[in-house]
Amino acid sequence: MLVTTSIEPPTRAELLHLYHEMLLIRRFEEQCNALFLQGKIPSTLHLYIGQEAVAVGVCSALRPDDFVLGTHRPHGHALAKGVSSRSIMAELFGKVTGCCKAKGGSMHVGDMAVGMFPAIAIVGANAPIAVGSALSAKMRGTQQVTIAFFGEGGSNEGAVHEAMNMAAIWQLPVLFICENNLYGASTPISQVVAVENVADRAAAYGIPGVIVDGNDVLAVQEATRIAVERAREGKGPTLLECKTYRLCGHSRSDACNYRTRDEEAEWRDKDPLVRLSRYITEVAQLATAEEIAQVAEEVEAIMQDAINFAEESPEPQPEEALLHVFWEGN
Amino acid sequence: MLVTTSIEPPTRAELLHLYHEMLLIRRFEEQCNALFLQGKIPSTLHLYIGQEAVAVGVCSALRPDDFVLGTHRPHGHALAKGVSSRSIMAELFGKVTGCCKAKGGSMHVGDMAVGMFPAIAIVGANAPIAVGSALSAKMRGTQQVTIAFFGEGGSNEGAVHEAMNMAAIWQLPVLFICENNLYGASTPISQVVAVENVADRAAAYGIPGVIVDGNDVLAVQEATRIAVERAREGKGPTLLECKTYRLCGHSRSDACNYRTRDEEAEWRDKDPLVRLSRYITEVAQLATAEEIAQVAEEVEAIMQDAINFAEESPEPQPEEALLHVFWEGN
Amino acid sequence: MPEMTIAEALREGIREEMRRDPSVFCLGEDIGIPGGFGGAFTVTLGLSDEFGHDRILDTPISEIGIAGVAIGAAMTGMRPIADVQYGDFLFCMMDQLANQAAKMTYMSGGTVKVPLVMRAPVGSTRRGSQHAQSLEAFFTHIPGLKVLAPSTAYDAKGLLKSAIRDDNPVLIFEHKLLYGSKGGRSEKGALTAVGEVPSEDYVVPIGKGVVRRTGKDVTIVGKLLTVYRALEAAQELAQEGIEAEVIDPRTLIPLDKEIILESVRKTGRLVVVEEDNITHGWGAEIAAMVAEEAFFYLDAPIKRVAAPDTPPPFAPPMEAFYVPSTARVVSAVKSLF
Amino acid sequence: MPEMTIAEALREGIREEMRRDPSVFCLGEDIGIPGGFGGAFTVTLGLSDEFGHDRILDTPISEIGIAGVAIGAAMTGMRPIADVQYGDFLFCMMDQLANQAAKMTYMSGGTVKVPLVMRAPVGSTRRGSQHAQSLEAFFTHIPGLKVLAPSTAYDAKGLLKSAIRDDNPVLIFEHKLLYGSKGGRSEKGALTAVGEVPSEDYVVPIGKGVVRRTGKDVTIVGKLLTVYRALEAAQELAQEGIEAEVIDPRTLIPLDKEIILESVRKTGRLVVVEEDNITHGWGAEIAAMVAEEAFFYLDAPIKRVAAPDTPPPFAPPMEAFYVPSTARVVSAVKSLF
Ligand SMILES: Cc1ncc(C[n+]2csc(CCOP(=O)(O)OP(=O)(O)O)c2C)c(N)n1
Ligand SMILES: Cc1ncc(C[n+]2csc(CCOP(=O)(O)OP(=O)(O)O)c2C)c(N)n1
Ligand SMILES: [Mg+2]
Ligand SMILES: [Mg+2]
Repeated sequence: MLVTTSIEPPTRAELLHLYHEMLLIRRFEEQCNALFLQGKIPSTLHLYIGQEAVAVGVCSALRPDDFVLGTHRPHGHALAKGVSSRSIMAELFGKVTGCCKAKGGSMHVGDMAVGMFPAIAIVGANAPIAVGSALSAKMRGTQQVTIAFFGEGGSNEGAVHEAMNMAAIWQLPVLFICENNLYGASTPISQVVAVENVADRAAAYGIPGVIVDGNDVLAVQEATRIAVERAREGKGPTLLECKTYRLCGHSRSDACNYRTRDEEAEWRDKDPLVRLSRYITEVAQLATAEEIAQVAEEVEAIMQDAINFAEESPEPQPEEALLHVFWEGN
Repeated sequence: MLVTTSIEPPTRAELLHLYHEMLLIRRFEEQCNALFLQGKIPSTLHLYIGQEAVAVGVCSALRPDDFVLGTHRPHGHALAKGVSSRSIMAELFGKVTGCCKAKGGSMHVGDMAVGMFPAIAIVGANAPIAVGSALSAKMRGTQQVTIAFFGEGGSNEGAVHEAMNMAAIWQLPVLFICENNLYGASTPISQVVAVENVADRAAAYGIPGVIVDGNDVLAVQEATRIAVERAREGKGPTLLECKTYRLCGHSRSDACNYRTRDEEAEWRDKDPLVRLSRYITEVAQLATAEEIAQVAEEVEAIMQDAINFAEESPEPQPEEALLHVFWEGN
Repeated sequence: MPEMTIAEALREGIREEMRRDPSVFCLGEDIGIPGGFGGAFTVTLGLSDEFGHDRILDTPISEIGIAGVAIGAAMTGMRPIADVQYGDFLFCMMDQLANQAAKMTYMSGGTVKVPLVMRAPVGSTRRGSQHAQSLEAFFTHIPGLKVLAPSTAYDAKGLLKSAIRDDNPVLIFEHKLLYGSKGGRSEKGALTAVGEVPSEDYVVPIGKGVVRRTGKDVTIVGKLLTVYRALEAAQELAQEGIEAEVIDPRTLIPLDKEIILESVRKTGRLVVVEEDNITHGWGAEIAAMVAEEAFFYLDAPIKRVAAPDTPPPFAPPMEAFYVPSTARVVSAVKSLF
Repeated sequence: MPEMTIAEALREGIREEMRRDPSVFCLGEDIGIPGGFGGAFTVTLGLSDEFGHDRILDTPISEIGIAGVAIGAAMTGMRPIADVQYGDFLFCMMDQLANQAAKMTYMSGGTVKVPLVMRAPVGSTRRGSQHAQSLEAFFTHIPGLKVLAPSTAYDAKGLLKSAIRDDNPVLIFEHKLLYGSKGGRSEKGALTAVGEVPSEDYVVPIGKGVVRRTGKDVTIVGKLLTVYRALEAAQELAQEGIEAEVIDPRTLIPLDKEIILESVRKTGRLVVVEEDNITHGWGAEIAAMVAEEAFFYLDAPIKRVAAPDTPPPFAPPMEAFYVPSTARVVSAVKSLF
């Protein structure tokens, strides 16, 4: 099943909002890279550049009280779900104002107050936890939907298999979003998955397996909406594969010599941000290039604020390491 | 793909051999039950009664140097692969002459000299090990095939998913034989698998998923032969689902109150031994009832010998517990 | 007060907490199927009659999934009690327990809680190496987990209730030979740890050990089955004039260090008894802690009585050699005088 | 003799053994992809050029599978060297290591062997809780495994070669801050453990510790990175007139007990230093062993310097607090005088 953009066209406000969200992620990640090189971010980093349409497409189809579980590459997931850019940036800087009080770092950003679980850096391990969250929503009767993001590489983990099976037999409100960016670190999908699409694996669980252009935010949003509706109606999980590409290294200082410059150029032409801005200005003609530039300025202001906030926030005291091993109350 | 019995009819000798093998397993398991009740077998027991056509059908299609990995219910696998009934019985009795020198017990019987790995009682854990064995055969260029048995319940383990995927991408000579006996302990398959057939899961790996009547030894043998041939030709793994039923409790003293007497009766009518003997005497008319009874006598003699051997063998010295933590040579 | 086995006491504890709090539920393999086993050792037998199959939730054979589901449910308002049929299978879900459940509160800077309970049977019972291990030491070494080891029916119910109400991941280790399960699930060599268990609501606080026998000459620390071995040894020793104090920590993490230290300060001698392999076992920490914190009170080397460094063997003579006996405790104590 | 980093020494060790024995091969995630990383810390970089992709085998992200495949191959005539990108992921394959690899020879009554090597990086390096743990203690408690922890380039190559030739499952823990990996994989805060490494064939025997510094006043036992912390501490202490003996066991299982006991019999004082969480850590066994076997030689309590009982925190100030510093070793030693 291939989903294309819905007939009902999105409004100008919606479109500009999506663009805003995606650009925020892009700029956040670009700044992270620069700040890392300046030595201000002590952490390792897995950036989300190129995949913005997935997180934003998915999260824009959710209710605020729905849940998201991210991966080792979670900044995009967290920003799209509404975690403040200040608190993420502060976390990366290792400051106490960080969303995890500087205990987590890049790979564990999250904020349960906005439905974003602390991200999980063990590939695939978030999937069964997402199923538990969905089970809980069903038991509590809240109709909340839970999202588990994972990569095509992660789809080979046993944890993901167990999770999809359990979600299927109990018809739980959970969406498995596979971000197929063609590589797991240096490893191309063709070497580690024998089927054409990760979505084909849905057949093992009797759940819908949907493929979508992961660089088309409207397509991702639409596919997610359909799956979310199913889930809220108690019809169970969906495996949604978003075909995309990481327009950056796997982690800091990866020269990407395991892939060709041609392939990268091809995908740069499909840059989800460029595509959306073209769609807005040229196809839908709902905003001008100047208005798009206006969004960029807003984003820049948010970014600068986040960086300032992070810079000015205090570092934790060393002994704070001893806190929060166990729950200490709100 | 449903496999039915091949056109080429088996010979009288072949048929009597299959019957002999199956009856040996049946009688072995019945005796185990009795000996357990008499207090002679100290171990827990998972018996193979009702599933004999699977182990015998599969193993009769193998070369002696092929490998088999069994489960927590391994007596049938071991006997069919050629582990001596003496050494298995002695193992169950906890005697030093046992195939594992009384260190393993019922759930770990095996004998690498005849290609039977020590059985593995962690559900699903044998599958990746079987893949390693197949990889090794490919590397060593031996054309040996490896068999991993597991139940429909075990198919929900992450280990099995990882194993099938790895076997598929590397096109390894391994067969995943799912013995679908409808229950995992007390749990019916309908509650834990959302697809109709476990074989449907082959679609997730791009490998053949074959379904066969697991109570028809000739059908199992034929399906195995096809898969083995593929494997030896370097065309990769097959997932073969054998539909069968356990005509006994899950483990010692299980009253099977989670299933109906009607269902049991239905399956008793499909008893693989009765079916094979009827086929031999009535359909193929290659042997008489007397000749079948003759096989039974032979089997009885083997059984008696195995029991005598086990009874008369010495128990290990307590301190032998300290041996063989590490490899001590042949 | 009614008398109960540990299996019954656990069952009643679950029942009372499930009645009290709708967010409590059980999940695991074969725990609630009608006509089934009620878990590997009958603890949940019959509970699905009262609570239905949504709250006594039978799962696929998917240990990673069971643990992960418990974590996700716990983080979003539920209080799952997960069941693993044999402790040995905890290794299959080790990542979920060690990397996820135990670290989630910490990694989030204390902003999320994971109130889950995981119950696991341990002990060697003629089933061979993969159904016999004592795994406590693996989990007492994971910061973020609480670890309980009740040896009586009273403690089993009271600690389980504390665990369910606790806002952290709690592992409860239960010994197969102490359950007192009946019928098909009764175990050869089992002790009947039947005891009085109040019908009214009570809890046993997490983190408090108990002196099972007082004595002035030597301190013996045991847990689960080895508490009973220690008590038997103490009786024998008394006949030879050695009065042993027997301590049952009940909670392994957090440990009631003071109850052990106080005893050692009095007796000057320590023997730790456990069923697990000796090297890098649970007893090592007890010994190391005392060797640091009560060193100047010690009159003799610290002895550990434990299984040798082998996997659990199957055959009864070897298994009996593997599992620490009362006689071995007695002789370890005597070697200190 | 050429000078090498530990990463280089390990690479040369693998290369020589793969040349010598066609049954040796490597498997793991991202170990051989052209243009890739050569493993998370460059150890296998370039090896696929010489040995091809069948013998430097890139796997899916499937840790259970990696371990299982290594076991199955090892049991049928091959000698796999498996790679895990971060030690923390060993928890994902714990069942295969603890229940299968470690027990297979035993459960089979000594009839099968499992000659596999598993390499795992440990240590806290600003990556947060799930990429930082020191997991040695989990594996030193599993009978049937051998466990190595080389801290120099010479030992890394020599022990790796011994491990590959050993007929048992061997885990090698490598410290991220000692690799000396260059370029994109260089680590903040790394020590450069460059050392002379013979080009000719040699092995370092499994089970033999080494005295890194002799001294008469106190014994300090460290491993991996903490060997260097201990040596730094010894230098500081020497200025105050305390001569510390520093012991690097190199092999954790089987342990060279005698080298430790001999030292303690001489010095009468013991401090154990490790990067892992203190409670039920590796150091507990060293302390317990000495408290039993050299009790009457001890003049002071046994001290352990280790991480506190928390998951590894991310932010540098907290991480620096977590990882034992030289200063903490110095003050632990001084507290014994
Ligand atoms: C269990 C586990 N194994 C390995 C890793 C190391 N690792 C981190 S990211 C990564 C690649 C993940 O690939 P994919 O799932 O496709 O996600 P992507 O990085 O492409 O977003 C690997 C191997 C890990 N974090 N966890
Ligand atoms: C990892 C693991 N989980 C649970 C068990 C307990 N157990 C033993 S057999 C069994 C049922 C297995 O069902 P299935 O795979 O269908 O095989 P069958 O028993 O029907 O032959 C269970 C749950 C186990 N041995 N290992
Ligand atoms: Mg990817
Ligand atoms: Mg079954």
